[in-house]
Amino acid sequence: MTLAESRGIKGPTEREAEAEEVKEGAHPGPLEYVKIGLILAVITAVEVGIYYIEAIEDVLVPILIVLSAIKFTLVVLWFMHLRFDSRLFSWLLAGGLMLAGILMVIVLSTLGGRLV
Amino acid sequence: MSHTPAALETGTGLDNRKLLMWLFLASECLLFGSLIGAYLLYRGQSVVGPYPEDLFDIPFTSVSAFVLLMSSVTMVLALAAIQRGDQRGLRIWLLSTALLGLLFLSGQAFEFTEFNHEGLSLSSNLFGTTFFVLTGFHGAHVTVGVLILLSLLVMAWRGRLTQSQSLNIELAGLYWHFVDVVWIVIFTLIYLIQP
Amino acid sequence: MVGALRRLRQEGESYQGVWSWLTTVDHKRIGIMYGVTAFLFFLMGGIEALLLRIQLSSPNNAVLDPDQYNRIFTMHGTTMIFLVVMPLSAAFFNLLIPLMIGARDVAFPRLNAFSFWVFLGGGLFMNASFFTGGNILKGELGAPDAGWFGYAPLSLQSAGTGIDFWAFGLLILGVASMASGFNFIVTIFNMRAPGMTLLRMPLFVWMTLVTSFLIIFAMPIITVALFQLLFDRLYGANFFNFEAGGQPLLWQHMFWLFGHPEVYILILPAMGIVSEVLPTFSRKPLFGYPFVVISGLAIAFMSWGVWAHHMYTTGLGPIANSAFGVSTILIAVPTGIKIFNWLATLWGGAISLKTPLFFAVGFISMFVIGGLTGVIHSIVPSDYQQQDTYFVVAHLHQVLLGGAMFGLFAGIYYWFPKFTGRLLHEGWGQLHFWLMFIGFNITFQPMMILGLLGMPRRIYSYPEGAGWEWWNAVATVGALLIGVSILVFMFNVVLSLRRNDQAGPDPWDGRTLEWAIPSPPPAYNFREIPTVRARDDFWHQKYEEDETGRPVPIVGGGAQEPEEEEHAEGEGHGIHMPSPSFFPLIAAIGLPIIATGLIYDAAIVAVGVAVLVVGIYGWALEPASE
Amino acid sequence: MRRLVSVALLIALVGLLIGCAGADPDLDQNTFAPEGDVARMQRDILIVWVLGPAAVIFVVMQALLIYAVIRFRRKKGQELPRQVHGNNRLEYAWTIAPAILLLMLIVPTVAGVIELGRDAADDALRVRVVGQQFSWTFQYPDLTDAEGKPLTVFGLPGEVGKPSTGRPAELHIPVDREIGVTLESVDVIHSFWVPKLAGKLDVVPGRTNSMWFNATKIGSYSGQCAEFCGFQHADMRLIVVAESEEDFEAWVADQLEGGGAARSGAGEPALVSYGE
Ligand code: HEA
Ligand code: HEA
Ligand code: CUA
Ligand SMILES: [Cu+2]
Repeated sequence: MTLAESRGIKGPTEREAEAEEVKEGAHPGPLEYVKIGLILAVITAVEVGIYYIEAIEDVLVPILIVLSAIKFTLVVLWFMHLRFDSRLFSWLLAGGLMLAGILMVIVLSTLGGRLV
Repeated sequence: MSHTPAALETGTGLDNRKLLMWLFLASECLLFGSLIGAYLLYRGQSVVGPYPEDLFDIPFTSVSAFVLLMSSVTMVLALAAIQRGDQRGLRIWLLSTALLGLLFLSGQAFEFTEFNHEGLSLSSNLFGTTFFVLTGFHGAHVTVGVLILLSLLVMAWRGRLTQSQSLNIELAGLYWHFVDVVWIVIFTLIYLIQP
Repeated sequence: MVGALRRLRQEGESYQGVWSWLTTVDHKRIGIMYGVTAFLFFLMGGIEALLLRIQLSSPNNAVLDPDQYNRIFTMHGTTMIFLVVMPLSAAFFNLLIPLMIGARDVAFPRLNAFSFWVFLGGGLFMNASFFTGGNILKGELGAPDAGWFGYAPLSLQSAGTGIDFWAFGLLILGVASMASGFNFIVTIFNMRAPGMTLLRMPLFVWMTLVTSFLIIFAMPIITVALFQLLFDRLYGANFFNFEAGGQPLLWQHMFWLFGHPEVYILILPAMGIVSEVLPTFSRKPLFGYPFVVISGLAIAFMSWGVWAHHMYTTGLGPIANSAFGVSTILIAVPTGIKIFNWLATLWGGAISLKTPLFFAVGFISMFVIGGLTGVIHSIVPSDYQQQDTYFVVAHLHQVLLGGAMFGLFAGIYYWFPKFTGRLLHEGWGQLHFWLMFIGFNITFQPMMILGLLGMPRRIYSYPEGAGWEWWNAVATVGALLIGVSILVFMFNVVLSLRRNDQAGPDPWDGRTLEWAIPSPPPAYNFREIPTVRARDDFWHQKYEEDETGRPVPIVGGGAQEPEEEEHAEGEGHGIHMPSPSFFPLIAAIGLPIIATGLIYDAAIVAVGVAVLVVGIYGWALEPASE
Repeated sequence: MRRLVSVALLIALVGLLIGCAGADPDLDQNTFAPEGDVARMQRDILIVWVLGPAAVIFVVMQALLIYAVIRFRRKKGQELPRQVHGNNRLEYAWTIAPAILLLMLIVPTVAGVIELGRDAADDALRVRVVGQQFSWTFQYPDLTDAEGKPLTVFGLPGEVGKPSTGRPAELHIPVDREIGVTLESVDVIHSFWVPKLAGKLDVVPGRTNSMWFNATKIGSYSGQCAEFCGFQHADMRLIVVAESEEDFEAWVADQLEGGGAARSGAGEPALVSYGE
């Protein structure tokens, strides 16, 4: 009996079998990855493009932040599989991000800095 | 999954290494958060030049941001390849990812030397200090990523990465995408948004 | 080269003795090494403390000059926190977590070995700084001299390499802590025996989990801060250079952002230990288990929102000061819940007055004082008077020595039989407790008064006539008494190991799984992985409750007896255990070499990187059963 | 309960008294013997709001603990106790009761922070304090000589690596008048602290902190740098001399006569760009 079996944890073969199942169902194929890649490229182009448009200078910052947040989310959800993977992983990432973000805002405001 | 009720009842059923990687990435959020925080705190506080607006070359950096972004696509394609058992695809996509990573790094090296010529150094002012340390840490992460990719590539070449070991690629991918995601943030917050 | 090393390793497997310890990946051995090393550092930090106390025993004393004094208190604080309490807690994580959750080892045994070696390397590296100041025999010390929180810009200005050693040392130790943090989270999430649901986990396991999360989120912050400090010192960066517009207070924010969660990293494991000891010795389950768990989570959560209470006097402004004052005040609520539940656990029990219980009760008693002084500190306007006085020194020792160390000693007395197979002598143990308890009180309670009398901390000397002579003398006497108590403890350990008073598997009538197996546990821990049916599962194997809720012994319930063929080391049962490896050791050696190189000479960096790379590649390519 | 508070306080005070019996008035830094409104307020908050209740909680908790250990210790032949797992009502009680108690502490905290954090009164005597390793320099921007130079009392900075010499710098102030100080540092962080007059405030390079205080009794009050600042941190002392209004004015006139700058001790001040 292997260590893993004795713990009642799935061995590599079982895991493979499961991976197979999952792939059938939810995992996106290469085509979908390429599609996401294209979207990312387009958003980047838009970001750089609007950077040069002077007319929207006032709303530039929020737009840029939203756009990069979309890019961030796409990569994390598809390329890092958070969309298909265990919730726990999403919670970990969200926890780290939120903690970092909140602490950053507080420190910056007490020291007289600004976020953007 | 019904055949492992005990595991269901207790363990998360998640792979140990994958959980480790996600914990690591969660803690990396704090690392980059601190670095970015320091940059933002000192933005516009330098008492002498050169200032960001004198130096930043947005078209150039956009290209390298694009390069890194595309490396994420090739990375995920490498994963898809190994999961299909497509060894050739695996090698091609791994190699492209590593090369794109190297391209990004050379872009960064070029940018650093360029800025240096213009008089920006670690000690010249707050901008130099925070900029080089933030992007330097990111660059170091990319470098480690490239090393991992190249090591995996060698293994793949020697036929030592079989379909059942796709987890190795998945883990490297998670790291790689994370580093990419950090650059998405840096690119927007540091390069595109300037007060 | 890697091939040759691998061959050596295979030979190594059959070896006993030193070699087997260097390559071990067994969590119990690693735990023991952690514990012994941390204790040696405790003696080191304790001797430093005694030097401080001797210098302060009378006014205008000149045992130490100011320079030596500054270096020694810096090393004392740093050592006690990073090289004593944290690794002692890590020792207990290592020893106990797999046993308590019914696993054969941690999730990543080699990573675990790596943690230990990195910790050892970092500790030695940090202490090596003592030798960099010239001739140490003439009293020329090179240790860091900016205090354990190294406030910039003093730490930038400090000459010599002491601060560099300090910062790199802490970075290296951070690697060790992070690695074990990740490891134990994965272990606790994934490696629990069947039936060991989250709410059946022993409290110590919970506190380990919480502590590990605090570690992996707090350490990166200090990592960045230390790098910033080093960039400033070594490469002329400007993070804390006020002349270039940098803000020294940024350092304080980052340090305490780490530092406050850190103090709960120090206390939560001890609280976990106490939560195990009290039920066993009062022979009652922990009162209000879910509430104790939740309050631990609440403490961890709130610990992120109070850091600026170390910065009240830096001029943060009324809004920030009020906000942090309020959050700090409120953190007493979850802590109180724990205290009350412990009290209720004792209440109505059948308390056997053994040494572990003494230390656990001593912990509660002293921690209440420490916590109350903490609340006193949290009141912003009056803390303007207490901040940076001996009142703080009193508070921090009440929670760290009276709290964390008392808790850890309770754990040492409680689990010593499990891992050595021998009981510690009761009489000497209780003598140790009383000497330490009394010594503690006459050392540190006077410091509260000294603080109120206006004695600042970190002064190497004070003039005659300030009214501080008497209390300082008392404190010094107390410190010597603590020293004696530690000698008693060491004597007790040696005596008990030689006395050979066999403990048997379950000397205390324990409640958790580790008592179900022989003492010391075999390498594979559990012959068969247990199936867990209840909280305090082992207790329920031994007793049933009758209608009135009184436990009745079950015939035939109880611990496994050790097997005949103990020396078969697990293989005999066909249990596959992770094989030993010294690549973790090699990789760990690389880090201090790199740090030395960064301080002195880039060529050495290359050597260090090479060692690290060999270690990591060897590790990654090694066919192991992880 | 009242009684317990007073007993505990009595014990604490007696202890403090033993400590300062025979304390040299020039060195006395007892925060329980305040001579200024700020220090007095701080002491009162401490005693009334925190030390008192804390003493009660301390006594109650220790008593319960000792009682439990003695009362419930295992007796010979005793059966195992009932396995009580918990009691939700109790849990809520000991969550809510301390929370209420603690929430009350917000009152003195916030009120105190606001009062101490306010700007100094308009008629306050303004003093600029500069910290430096390892001495203090005081400047009175409103007290100028004929040429318009402000009165400045230079401390004598120590030499790094040597023990300090000489008498600490003296800050003269009129009694019963509010003093508004601004704090600046030229090197590392120090902390300005005169325990009998007011709690401390840090002197941080690169930023200017400000605070106010007063002395309500004529006398001299010992103070000391309270943030570790290096080699001679222990010797970075100061003395506040609180005088009657007339004495203070006489002192000022005396100092200004000498051409503008007062010195305590000999030697050149190492402060750069100062006194403008
Ligand atoms: C193990 C470590 C540990 C722990 C657990 C704590 C716990 C607490 N600490 Fe402490 N602290 C330190 C370690 C620790 N501290 C160190 C090392 C420093 C100094 C750093 C340095 O400057 O070198 C420090 C400094 C420090 C300061 C800064 C002082 C200053 O420099 O001005 C403050 C200020 O608020 C503070 C507050 C608290 C509070 C409110 C708690 C609370 O968590 C305590 C809560 C516990 C109780 C209150 C007791 C039990 C509760 C009850 C019995 C319920 C009933 C009680 C009430 C209703 C009040 N601490
Ligand atoms: C867990 C943490 C911890 C522990 C256990 C201790 C333990 C002790 N501490 Fe420590 N202390 C700190 C953490 C700790 N301290 C910190 C964080 C600071 C702040 C530092 C700073 O300001 O930067 C501090 C500061 C500090 C100061 C203030 C210095 C100053 O501000 O000027 C003092 C002064 O009395 C002191 C005293 C003591 C004493 C007497 C002990 C005693 O309890 C020690 C008891 C142990 C022994 C006495 C060892 C016994 C050993 C032997 C007898 C050995 C003989 C045998 C052989 C050689 C084989 N400590
Ligand atoms: Cu200035 Cu201490
Ligand atoms: Cu704190």
